[in-house]
Amino acid sequence: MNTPRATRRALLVGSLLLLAGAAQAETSTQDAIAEYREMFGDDNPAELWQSRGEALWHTARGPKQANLTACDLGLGPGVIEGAYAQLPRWFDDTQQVQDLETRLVSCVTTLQGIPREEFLKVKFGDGEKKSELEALTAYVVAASRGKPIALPMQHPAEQAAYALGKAAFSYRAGPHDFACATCHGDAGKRIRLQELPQLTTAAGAREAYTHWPAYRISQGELRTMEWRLQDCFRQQRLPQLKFGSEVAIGLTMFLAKNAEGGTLAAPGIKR
Amino acid sequence: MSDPMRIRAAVKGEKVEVKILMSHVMETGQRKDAEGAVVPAHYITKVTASCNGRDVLSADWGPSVSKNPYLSFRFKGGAKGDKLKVTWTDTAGDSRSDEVSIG
Amino acid sequence: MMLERRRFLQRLGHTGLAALTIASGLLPRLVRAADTRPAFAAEAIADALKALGIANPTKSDAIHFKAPDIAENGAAVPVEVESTLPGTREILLLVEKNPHVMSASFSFPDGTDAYVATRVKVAESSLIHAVVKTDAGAFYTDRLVKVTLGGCGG
Amino acid sequence: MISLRLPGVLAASLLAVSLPLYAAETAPDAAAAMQRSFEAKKQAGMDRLQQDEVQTLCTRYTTATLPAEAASRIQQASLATVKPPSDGQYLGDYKAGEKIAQTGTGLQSSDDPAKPNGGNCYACHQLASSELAYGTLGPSLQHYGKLRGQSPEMLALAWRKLYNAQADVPCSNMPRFGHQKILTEQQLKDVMAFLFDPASPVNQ
Repeated sequence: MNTPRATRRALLVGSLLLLAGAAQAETSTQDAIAEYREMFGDDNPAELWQSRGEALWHTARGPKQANLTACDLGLGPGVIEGAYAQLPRWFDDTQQVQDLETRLVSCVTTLQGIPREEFLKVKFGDGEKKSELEALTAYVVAASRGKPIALPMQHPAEQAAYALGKAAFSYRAGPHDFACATCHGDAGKRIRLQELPQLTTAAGAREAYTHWPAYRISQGELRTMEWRLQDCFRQQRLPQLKFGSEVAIGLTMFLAKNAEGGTLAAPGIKR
Repeated sequence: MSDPMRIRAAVKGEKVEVKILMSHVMETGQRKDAEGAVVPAHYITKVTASCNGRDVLSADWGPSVSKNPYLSFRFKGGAKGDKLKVTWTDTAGDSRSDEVSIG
Repeated sequence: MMLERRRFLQRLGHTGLAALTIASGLLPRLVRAADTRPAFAAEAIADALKALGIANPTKSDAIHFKAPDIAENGAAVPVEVESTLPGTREILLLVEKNPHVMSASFSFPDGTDAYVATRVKVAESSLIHAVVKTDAGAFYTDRLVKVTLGGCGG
Repeated sequence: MISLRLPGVLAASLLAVSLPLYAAETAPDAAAAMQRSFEAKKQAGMDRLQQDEVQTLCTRYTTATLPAEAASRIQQASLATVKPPSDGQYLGDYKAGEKIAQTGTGLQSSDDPAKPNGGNCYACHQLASSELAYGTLGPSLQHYGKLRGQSPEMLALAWRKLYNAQADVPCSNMPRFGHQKILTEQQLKDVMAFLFDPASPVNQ
């Protein structure tokens, strides 16, 4: 009866021979997918969300009949250029660390008087049911295109959010024992043909984070970071991540900090 | 009220190059929404384009043109400042026209 | 490399990829969209062409047809067609494996190039046909596009 | 179960990280923050956030950094959970096994609890050569049966890997398909057949 160690060594040799053949087929698949992505050029339907967001930003609405040009995203009232590159951050008026989406909700509720539930009734769009949050996010994010990510990270609450994000990133739970790290913890991995950026390194985090929010071809919708995290936890078989919760903002802080220095290129276009 | 199209039309050599993005759900009638209800068919069936009133393209579409459709074509005889008008009509009888001046 | 690529392409055409994208329910054949235009109601290429008064088009390589070998998602497959055949009036796009094969037809008045680029839905790995109507009859070419089930399969 | 007395802080403490540490960084009570940040949705209840010992330890450590003493404890405890097939038959129907490997749904809040769970094997592994859309998180299992044959040791090893991979590799990323009741015994047998049956596409 050969020892398990010997059997394993035999298997290793066997599978290595096969890997050579598989590797060659693999690169032709990845090249073909790169070719497919290339064919979209810069005609990204996300622009339709950007123009809808721009109209919303400048339109007086709500009980207070105000537009959003006084909304302070961290760089002063109405300043959107480069604002996304410095989020999430601490805000004195709300006494919270906020990401872009929760900050937009604060502006809509305080400046326009629109109740939070009403504004978030359609958080994530689905065909005819359009999301104002997604449109406003697309508009603001596009104004940081080409800007380097640079988080203030001065306030203790910002650092605590980073720490929570880092801890949540490797929190294994649920029937499959999944954590974010299970799929995003190593380099060069993929699920099916879907390449997985290693989000714990600067290179991996930059590659991913700088292209979100993004137009998702598979759904024909522009999706934000809050949607991205919520949908990832759904696939991890966990309960639903609450919009604007500590873990949502903490994870976004963790990813943004890891991606620091990367140049924003959002809204991107993704599968 | 539907969202405006994004139309880029620019003179390239002696032709005008047009690139259009339209905001439309292009529902096939075979998809189910998040709650599991079948979403009825609703898609663009006709697209026309004219330059200063002269027809330059017409198209008939089915439900398998992708959501938020993209369309690009080229024509001769257009000049900077001419008006390019694009119109779509869909199965719900909605219609939309947008016009840009050629760059 | 060519032999490997051809075998790779053949094997893909009708095996794992086809079956799994139907399973994903991208375009189930259950519900029929009631399009009254005969060509758009057709479920086979021959019927669609007959409805348009086109009898068996001749294959031609004077039609440049750019389409991806593999589409990461069948919801949007970029396609670009240019006909160098003289007197081209129309270009038609048909996707063989879609529940309704006819995707779109484009007609070009004098002065407009016989060129079009758009994006079409491809339900499962399928041949896409580009048919060209000219004053001297109908011609066509086709491309095989593999649709993969992207994402985490969930 | 593992009789592990964990130090007071249930949450993950911070490991030595390649990224600069921040002075004010404190070890957050991640489990409490997780509770506050999620809400039940359909079949995905809040109970799913409760960590067992394996999840708690494997949140704090990886296979590589897990202290040897904790590793052997996880291994023994996990080995004890492995139930061999009740009728002694390891191999089921490879065609059903292939469907399980191809199906990525099951146990998500968006899934119908009445439908059988998928195994989503292709998400992480290469299996049949004819399937190009395979993942690389796990090792390639191409020609799995052809290479290994069907000795009792081989069948037991593969069954253990499927039932509770922690019995072989503590803090493995492989889900515990049997122990966590993701797949039924019959489904496990069908996946085993997909791996071992000479007629299975995996072995072509």
